[in-house]
Amino acid sequence: MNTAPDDICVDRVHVWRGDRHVLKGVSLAMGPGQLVHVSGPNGTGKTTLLRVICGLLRPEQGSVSWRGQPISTVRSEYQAALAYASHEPALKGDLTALENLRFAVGLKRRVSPGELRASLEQTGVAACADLPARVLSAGQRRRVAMARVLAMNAPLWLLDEPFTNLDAAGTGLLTSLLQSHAQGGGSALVVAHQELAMGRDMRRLELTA
Amino acid sequence: MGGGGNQIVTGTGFWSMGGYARYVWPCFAFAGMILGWNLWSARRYRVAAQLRARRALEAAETDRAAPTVVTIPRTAGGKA
Amino acid sequence: MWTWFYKLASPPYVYGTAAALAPWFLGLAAIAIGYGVVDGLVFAPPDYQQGDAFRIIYVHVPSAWLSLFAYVSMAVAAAIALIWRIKMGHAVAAASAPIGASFTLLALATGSLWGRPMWGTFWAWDPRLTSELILLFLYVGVMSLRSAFEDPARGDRAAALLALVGVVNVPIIHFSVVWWNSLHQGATVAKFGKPTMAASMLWPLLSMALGFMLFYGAVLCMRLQGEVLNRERQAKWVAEAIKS
Amino acid sequence: MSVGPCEAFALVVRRELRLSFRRPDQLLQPLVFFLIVTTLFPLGLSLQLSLLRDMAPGVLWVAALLSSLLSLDSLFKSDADDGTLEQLALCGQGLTVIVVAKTFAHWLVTGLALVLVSPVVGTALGIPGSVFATMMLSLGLGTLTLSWLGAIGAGLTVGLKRGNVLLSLIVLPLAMPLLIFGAGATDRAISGVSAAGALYFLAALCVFTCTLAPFAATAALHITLE
Repeated sequence: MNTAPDDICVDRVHVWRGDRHVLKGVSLAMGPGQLVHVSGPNGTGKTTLLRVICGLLRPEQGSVSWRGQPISTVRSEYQAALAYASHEPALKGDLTALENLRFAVGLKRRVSPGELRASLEQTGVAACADLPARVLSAGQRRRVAMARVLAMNAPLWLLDEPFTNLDAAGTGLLTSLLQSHAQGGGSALVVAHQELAMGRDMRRLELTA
Repeated sequence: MGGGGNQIVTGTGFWSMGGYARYVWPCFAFAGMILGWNLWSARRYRVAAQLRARRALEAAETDRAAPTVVTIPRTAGGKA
Repeated sequence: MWTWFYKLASPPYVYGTAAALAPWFLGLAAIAIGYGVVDGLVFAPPDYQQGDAFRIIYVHVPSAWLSLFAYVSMAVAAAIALIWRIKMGHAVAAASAPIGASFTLLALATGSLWGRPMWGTFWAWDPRLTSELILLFLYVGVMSLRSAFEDPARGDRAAALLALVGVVNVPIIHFSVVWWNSLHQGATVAKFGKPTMAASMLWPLLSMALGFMLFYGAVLCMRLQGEVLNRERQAKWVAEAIKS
Repeated sequence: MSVGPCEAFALVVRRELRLSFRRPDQLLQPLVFFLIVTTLFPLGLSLQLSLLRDMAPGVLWVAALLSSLLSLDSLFKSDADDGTLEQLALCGQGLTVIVVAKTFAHWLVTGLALVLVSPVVGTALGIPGSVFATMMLSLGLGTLTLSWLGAIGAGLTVGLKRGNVLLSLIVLPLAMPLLIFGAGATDRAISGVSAAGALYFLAALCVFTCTLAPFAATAALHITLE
């Protein structure tokens, strides 16, 4: 076995949705500083795989372990170390962008409004920090969700279709954020059905029907 | 067999249930219905399940799906 | 000692045992119920107070006991399924719910038919019958929750949790209904108790109760085979099981 | 410097209250429903206060039960629909703290509001002022217990389309002891008998539910979140 235990080790995971055998024996290992792109046509279980990895969904067979231990035994430590962004931006329409961040990140670590504004600044939506989320455009909402992932300072990012609704500038921004996250020793698992301009330093996991 | 009711002697009195026939016989009839319904619906449920299972097995025969996932070895492009 | 417990977890074993046991349960149930009905209707002496109306007890009390027994066994199966993640527990719970509900209905019907001569009306909010009615609502709640989910595995787990929450509340509900009844009605109305039982009256009651329990076992085994098949459609053992 | 459970509890309660007060009309709807239901009964029965007084505790409690049920549906549904429930589940605090905080905040906004409005409804139904203390105490305990039973029901039905009918079907049978002891307490207080017995039973029921329901509601959410 390699020296440092992997961040994430997915071992032959099987999941059924009613009669459909959605995930048939998926295996994946990911160490610090690595990026993985999970791709494949719609309905092949990309989101299901992500939900299994982040512990929301318990697989019928197979296991997911974090630094050598099954995630069910180290649940709170594991969840503290991950930031999950689902394909909806998951913002409360009635709360402002800043409030959304404060209530989401504040549950994970003590964070000052200044820090939150800085992460909104980083994703280019500092202007709408005090606007209710329902008035923001889909792209702006996606950027606020990105700011939330940034503000969590989590070593492991699990992003579900993070590039949807993003314009060219947004895509470039997210790509650079992913690269600097990887250089900083963090790891990320990105689900996206389209091609990513990430060049060679992103491994690929192809899910077929 | 205990004191033994006196209906056996009068025979016809048996069906009148001491004047309460209107309540006793419907109860036993209803009990019979419930017992019957349980048996009938259990059998029907099992047969339907077997049918569905048979049909699913035939469907499974036709499209022997290949394994869906190709795992890329870790060393491909990843940092050490 | 634990081997039989783990064997219970394997679907083919459960399917096979259920298929084997069902006829035995049914035969024994037929004997017990047959004896109970004949003895109860013909040979047992009439009650000095209620006359022959008391013979309804031979159907009402066993079905009331069975309705509660079926709910508790559903809850136990649900607990086993949730705690040890044994899918067969969900199959047993799913199979026993409709049986219990049907016998709750029987208990309510026979109870109100028995009440008619005694109270002059079909329904007088007797504490036992009211608890039985609420038990019926609990059954309906569990069954409709189970069928409300498209994914049967999730429906099983949700219904299992509700069955556990329900079984914890059954004694509370019964106690509060009795307290409520004594508060408003007082003890003047003849309590809906079993009349003092001579031995010759008691035997048919016990054999009917045993007969109903065995009948529950038989129908449970039959329904269980259907439930197991529904949950194991992809498994390989299903092929031979259906041919036999 | 991770966040402790109490801090997380306070944060989630603040979040829920802020969200509720951002939409005050949704806060008033259950209260108006409570008033409407209680005005139905005198119209349906009679306007003599003497007759109404006998029915008053039952009417008050049934109306309180139904209007609390009305608002239970939104306990988890809005968060589940926009995906924030998953974020809350994954924030490392464990779902139980989140469920306790959300249910407590929900009770503050609905149950407590009912208790504060109940004297108005009580006088309308002929309940003497001297009884208000017992009535409000029993309603307070009752609505808190109901919020917890409702949390289990809401957790089980959050993913379903027509979930709120099923929610009532699940919660009401479990809430019947509540209704018995709650209405019983007010009824005995009106007739001058000491309502201590019923209140003790109600308090016992409340403590029992408040200690066990959080774990059941968390398990329910885990089932439907998967």
